Amino acid sequence: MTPLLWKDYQKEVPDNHYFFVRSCIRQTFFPGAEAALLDILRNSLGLDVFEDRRHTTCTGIAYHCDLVPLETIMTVIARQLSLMTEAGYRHLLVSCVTSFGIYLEMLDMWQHHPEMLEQTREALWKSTRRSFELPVALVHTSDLVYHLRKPIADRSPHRLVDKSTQRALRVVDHVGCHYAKIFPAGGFGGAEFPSVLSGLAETFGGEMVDYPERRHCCGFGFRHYLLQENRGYSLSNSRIKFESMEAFAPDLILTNCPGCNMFLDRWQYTLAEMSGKTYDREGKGIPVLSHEELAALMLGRDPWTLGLQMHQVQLEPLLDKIGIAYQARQKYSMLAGAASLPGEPSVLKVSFQ
Amino acid sequence: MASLLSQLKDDIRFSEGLSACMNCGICTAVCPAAAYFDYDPRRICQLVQTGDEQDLENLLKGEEIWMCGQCLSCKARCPRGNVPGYLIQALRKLSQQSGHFIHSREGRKQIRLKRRIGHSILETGYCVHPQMVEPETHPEQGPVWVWALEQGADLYRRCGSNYYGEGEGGLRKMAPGVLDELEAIFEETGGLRFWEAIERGAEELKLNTEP
Amino acid sequence: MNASEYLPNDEVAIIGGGPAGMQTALALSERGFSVRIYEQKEQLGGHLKGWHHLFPHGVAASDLLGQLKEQVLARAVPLHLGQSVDRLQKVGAGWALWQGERPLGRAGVVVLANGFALFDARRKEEYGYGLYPSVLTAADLEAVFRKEQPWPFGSDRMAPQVGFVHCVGSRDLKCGSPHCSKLCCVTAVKQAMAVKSLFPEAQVYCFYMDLRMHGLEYEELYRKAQVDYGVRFIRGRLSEAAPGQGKRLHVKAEDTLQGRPLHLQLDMLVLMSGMVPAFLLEQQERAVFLKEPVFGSGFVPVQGLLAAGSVVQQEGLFASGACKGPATLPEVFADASAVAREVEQYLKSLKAVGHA
Amino acid sequence: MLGFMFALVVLLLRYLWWLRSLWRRPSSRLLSRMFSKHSLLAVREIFAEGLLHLRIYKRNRRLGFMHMSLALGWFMMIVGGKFETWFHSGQFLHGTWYAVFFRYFEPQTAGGWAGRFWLHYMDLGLLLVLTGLTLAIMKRIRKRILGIHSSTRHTLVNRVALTFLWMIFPLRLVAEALTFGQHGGGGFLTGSLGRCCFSSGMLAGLELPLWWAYSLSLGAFFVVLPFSRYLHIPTEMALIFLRHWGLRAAEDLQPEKALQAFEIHACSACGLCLDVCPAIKDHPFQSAYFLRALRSGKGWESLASTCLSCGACEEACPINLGLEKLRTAARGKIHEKHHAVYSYLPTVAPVETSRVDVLLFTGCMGRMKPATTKALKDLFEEAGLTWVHLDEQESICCGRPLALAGRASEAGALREFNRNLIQGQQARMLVTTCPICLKQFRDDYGLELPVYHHSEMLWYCLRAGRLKREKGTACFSYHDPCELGRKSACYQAPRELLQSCGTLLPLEREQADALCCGNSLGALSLSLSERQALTSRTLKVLEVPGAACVVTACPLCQHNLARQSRLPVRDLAEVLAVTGLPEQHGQRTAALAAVQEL
Amino acid sequence: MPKPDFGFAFAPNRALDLSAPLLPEVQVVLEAEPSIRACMACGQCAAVCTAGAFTPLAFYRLVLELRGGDVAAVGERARHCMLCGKCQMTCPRGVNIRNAVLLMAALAPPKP
Repeated sequence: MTPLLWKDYQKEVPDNHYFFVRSCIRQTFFPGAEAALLDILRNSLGLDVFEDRRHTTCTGIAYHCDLVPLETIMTVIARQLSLMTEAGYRHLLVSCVTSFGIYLEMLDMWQHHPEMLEQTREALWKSTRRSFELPVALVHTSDLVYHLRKPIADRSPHRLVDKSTQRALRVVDHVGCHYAKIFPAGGFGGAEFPSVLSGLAETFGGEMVDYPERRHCCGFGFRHYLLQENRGYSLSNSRIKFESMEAFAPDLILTNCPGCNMFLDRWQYTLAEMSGKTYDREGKGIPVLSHEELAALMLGRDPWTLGLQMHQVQLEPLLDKIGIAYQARQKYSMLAGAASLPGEPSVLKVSFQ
Repeated sequence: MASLLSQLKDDIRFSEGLSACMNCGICTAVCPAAAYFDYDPRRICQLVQTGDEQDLENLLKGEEIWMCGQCLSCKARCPRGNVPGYLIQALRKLSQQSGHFIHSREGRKQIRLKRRIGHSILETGYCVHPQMVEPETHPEQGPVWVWALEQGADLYRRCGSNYYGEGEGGLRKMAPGVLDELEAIFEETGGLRFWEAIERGAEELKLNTEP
Repeated sequence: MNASEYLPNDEVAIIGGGPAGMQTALALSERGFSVRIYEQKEQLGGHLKGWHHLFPHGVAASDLLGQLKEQVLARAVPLHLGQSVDRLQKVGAGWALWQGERPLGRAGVVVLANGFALFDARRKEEYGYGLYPSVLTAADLEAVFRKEQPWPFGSDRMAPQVGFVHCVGSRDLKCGSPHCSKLCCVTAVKQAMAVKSLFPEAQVYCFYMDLRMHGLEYEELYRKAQVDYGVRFIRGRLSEAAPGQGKRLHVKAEDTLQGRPLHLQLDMLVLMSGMVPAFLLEQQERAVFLKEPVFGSGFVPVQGLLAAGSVVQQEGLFASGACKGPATLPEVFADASAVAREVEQYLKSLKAVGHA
Repeated sequence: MLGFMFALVVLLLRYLWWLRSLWRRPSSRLLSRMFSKHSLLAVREIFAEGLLHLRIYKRNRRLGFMHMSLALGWFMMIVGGKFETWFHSGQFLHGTWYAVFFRYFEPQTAGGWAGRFWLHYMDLGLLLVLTGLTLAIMKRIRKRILGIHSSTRHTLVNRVALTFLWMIFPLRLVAEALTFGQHGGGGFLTGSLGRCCFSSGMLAGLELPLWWAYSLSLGAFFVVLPFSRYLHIPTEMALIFLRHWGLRAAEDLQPEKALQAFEIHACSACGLCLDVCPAIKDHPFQSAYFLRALRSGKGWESLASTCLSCGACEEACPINLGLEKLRTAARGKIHEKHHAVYSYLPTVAPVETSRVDVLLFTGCMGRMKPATTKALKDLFEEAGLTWVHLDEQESICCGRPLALAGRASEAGALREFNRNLIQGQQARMLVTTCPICLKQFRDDYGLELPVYHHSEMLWYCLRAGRLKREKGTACFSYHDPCELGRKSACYQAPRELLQSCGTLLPLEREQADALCCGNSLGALSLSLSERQALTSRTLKVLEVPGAACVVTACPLCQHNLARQSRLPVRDLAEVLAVTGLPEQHGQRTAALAAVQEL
Repeated sequence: MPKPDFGFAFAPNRALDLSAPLLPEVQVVLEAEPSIRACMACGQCAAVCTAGAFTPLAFYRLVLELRGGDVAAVGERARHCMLCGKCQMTCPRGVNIRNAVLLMAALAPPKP
């Protein structure tokens, strides 16, 4: 056996039959992303992805705020698994990176401390009369999208290339800390050079740019973001990343974690307002996309159904580069008809007419 | 009353988090909290490693343990397989259980967090949901968020979300019985008892602040 | 004494033509035994071939190697170059040597002297060895000193920033090498000084956890590096290297003595790759396999404290030098003669049995 | 002639410049002393030192004689010349040239026996100078002849001055001899020389040029004098006066002002400070060079901060220059930007205690020598003394180290702290085991109770019979700590103590001549290796045959010597606590008796 | 839209930047007392420090901070030294600590 090199580590990902669990943050800030993912998996690729309406939060955010004891979160996780078992699935598909980390951690603890698994089974039974099997595969949605990148790319009319100049778009990735830093074997490429996003971007013809603070945390910090007066922590750490990537003039920031996706978008606005600085050349900010959003765009889904208008850093410049057609009027119009327009930040440019 | 150290040792995250630290500082080097606060995870490992009760108590009463942002970058790098991030979890739990948390500014904030995030779990089944993110307290969410909340269901439904509605999908209203199950789990596994400990701390604070 | 006293199959096969192998061969042939050396490479020398100069006195490695070779040639020790033994078969009291299915020869005694391997620095991914051209290993740097490799930074850089990382693949459970390689500290200091004297304007940093200057004059070398060469020693393990501006690297560590994180732009990062086992010794009833080492596999085990080189469980199998664990050249040479003495004892005892 | 005038003017100007401050506010004390016996005392000192150079003579006969013969001889000639011209011409006032050229103008001077007396007197003077000169030249060629190991190396201007000075007198000799050779007459030296060598007429033409050469070199010498070390000749005299008039050197460095200026320029670079300096072989920071650097204003910094401040040069200086003070002043100047802050010190209120005999203060260094402290306490017990150990818990520095670094002004808070420790304590005396503290307590604390070094105090106990010791077989060599010996003039007490219980071996250099241990707090930038070199040199002196152990009385010296010494190095107290105890002796005799019986 | 009051602010990275060249005044100190380079931060100086019993003064830390360029802080702290010289007596590397401290103290802003 040759010593393990994470760099070329490939994760086993089943091709079909998934039990899907949602992400609090993703569905709050990017509702279109999860919807688009399911649509792609089910309708474009014809996969069987099941969702049980009774599944809840994994309580991971509260757990990392140290508001939920280990035993409690373990049992909540167990409950989710019992729903999976009940529905007859053994492949768990997780939308949230924090949840993904939590699931990995619980499975790992149960593996190393079987007595805890027993306690959990018991606790779950006592409290809900439920029982559960362990999943055979634990897959993050970005894993699946990466795994299916070829079929997706084959179906995609678009590529990550500047349509006018044929220049490959420069992509920087930010992989959520809990995706592979906790359990390198849980993600593609391990902790140091996870390939889950870079591989995706390259498949779509983008050029990956390595930047000094690539592995630095976006700065969520759980309690620190959730407490307004502590948000400086979150902001400052994202700032470290922006300053580090600025020199490489990226066209796009690609993420797989809902939290990171939101922060890297919103903090650009906040920093612009606070310091008057943006990290692109035109003062429009660097567009941020998650893996589902990217896949959906490449497949030609409508940006506004995808909910890209809910980003604070506007996507039009990127869409124009790629050459994705969109109807500006549709952007802010609702099912009910035309709606009011969002306010304009004082620094960050958001309207380009 | 068992010693703080022995209580720590009861927490599996302690034994998982700290076997023997060789003080190499790799954790601090990557730590985003160390980049922002005057904070040094290595130092905390050292302190706990010495196992001095007084030091431990000061630690539990102090601000330091609340600086960690739980990104767990430290886990990936430690050459000894330690996880300062886990150690912090164990310390924070003990600090809240033992009531020491009310002695630190950061510690006291746990009360606010518990009432906000904690309660949201049992009331909605979500840690966070759109209506929790009020623009007043979240100016960083920007004008787009104000707009999104104004649109509410219209916008979310357009993006395929079930915005607080019955049935399937994102942000759906939890099915009947689900929240009871969650509560039962919290009851059974000590989640609620833990919250009571936090509230006891809040009580104590009130007493202390009364003239 | 002369060899004729001994059994006919008393020839000693030495596996490995590095310093340990050569010195053991010399010690034995001086004692009148017929020895032969099996070396997998095409020339003798082992790792010493690649070295430029040696601590603590800066002796040219080539000189030392030259002397060793001369003596080996002078004693006309038969050399089997380009032959790597991967299996030893017990035949009577002696051994048959195999490379795959090809028999290489027989011997009464086999001495393993096939040394150590340098830790594969790519496994410390966060340092980006093999990914960023300006990340070198200590061995690479020696090659640069020997002008077999160019400097990783442009000739326009008169004042390069250079970092040395100690304990790469040593004292690292995650890499399956919990041991201290004990040479890296002084090697780093030696190389730091060499870089400084080639580029007096350079800024040179050593990132260490403990400086284990165990040998005579090593500590003095450390002091010289600080005072006379202005090398800066920072107590803290490097956490990661990432591409910085231009060809430079961006590295992070903590100055643990100040309790503050720090970062730094470097033109060259040198990883002090530790010494790890070169092979895994798999022992069976009447056979021994020399296999590729696996994650966490150890060095060759010897019997107790009194034995210098008798391999556990194996009659007539000895180990000499760094295949038993990290060792400096002087230690290897001393060990060689100790092992030679033990081999002699063993062969005497065989003879005694034979006569009875 | 011109040269002389020039020199006079320059001198006046320089002196006035140095004394400028005094004109602004002339202290009444100065004036009152000016017209009193002090001036006479000054004159006497000038005679003793300026002419006869008695102090040098005491230290080194040959060197003393050299200086004396030069100075005295020349003085004789100047005075004599004056009187001679007066005697012959009948009038007192002449141009200075007249006295100088007198012989040339009036070769034949009658005047009977008196005339001849002057002739011979002048020759005697000349002879004296010439012998001195010969010695001086020999000194330049072979120092040893004058019993010294090192002589000062001179700068260019000084060499020039030297050459002129050396030329003056031989020229005069030859010139005079020639004159007498031509015209007859002359004294025992010049006359006879003239008759035997220079009588031939051919040489007549040389007469005038020689006289000119003589006068020119004389003039030239005077011209360079104010810029050469020979400035010391007049300056020394001025200095002596000023000192006697009660002028004191300033605390801070001002090399062009008041007494400091005179001190700096009064150094004749006689070189006595060189031989006594423990570092002479490695460092040029001896006072002669230090002062020269101050005069030139270049390079004095390093000399000041490498010097050990062992005080040997000050001890040896024939004109008692305040060298230590100058050095600390110089260090203070280097580090004038350094300001200490001790606001963090806890404020200790004076504590009233029951009356004790001794307040013991062991100081910072004392903390590192617990054995000394313990031994001393045992001795207190033995002597039946009660004591309080002031700094048993935490000790605060006495302030002397700051003073040695020239920052005495910064030590106020430290002194205050220690004063509070001491005040209110009812005790008969303050005893310290550290000579550094001793000096500070004595000089700068103004305590109402007496301060002793433990050696002094133990000696009193011995004399008072409170400690009894019997001479044993132990042999010691004793190292005089600079701060205790030269700085506090305490040589006898330790010796008496050691003699009382054993034998004290004589050393090549001890007491005032003792070498520094090399660890002095005075030196700021002396490197470890240089210190160690000094230490081993000191140990060479101390490790005499027969010595069982090296004894000293300073924790700093002990610490430093012990690290390098072959022999054990102990503090006095340690030795005394275990050596020569009467009962030991009793046991010994008993044992001997027992042996006899068998 | 007007800039909102966010109720928090960003801070620069606390990490030391070793790439920054040594400050001239730091270089002056290092050249005036070269033995400072020999410090190996063993802590002996702090262990014996007289002032250390009352205030967090540790010479080896001063050296580290000096290199870090935190001159004002170094100067302020150096002023707490009593110059007693115990550290210098015990320093295994023979650093001229007293001289170094005098030089460091001079880095502090002049006292009003």
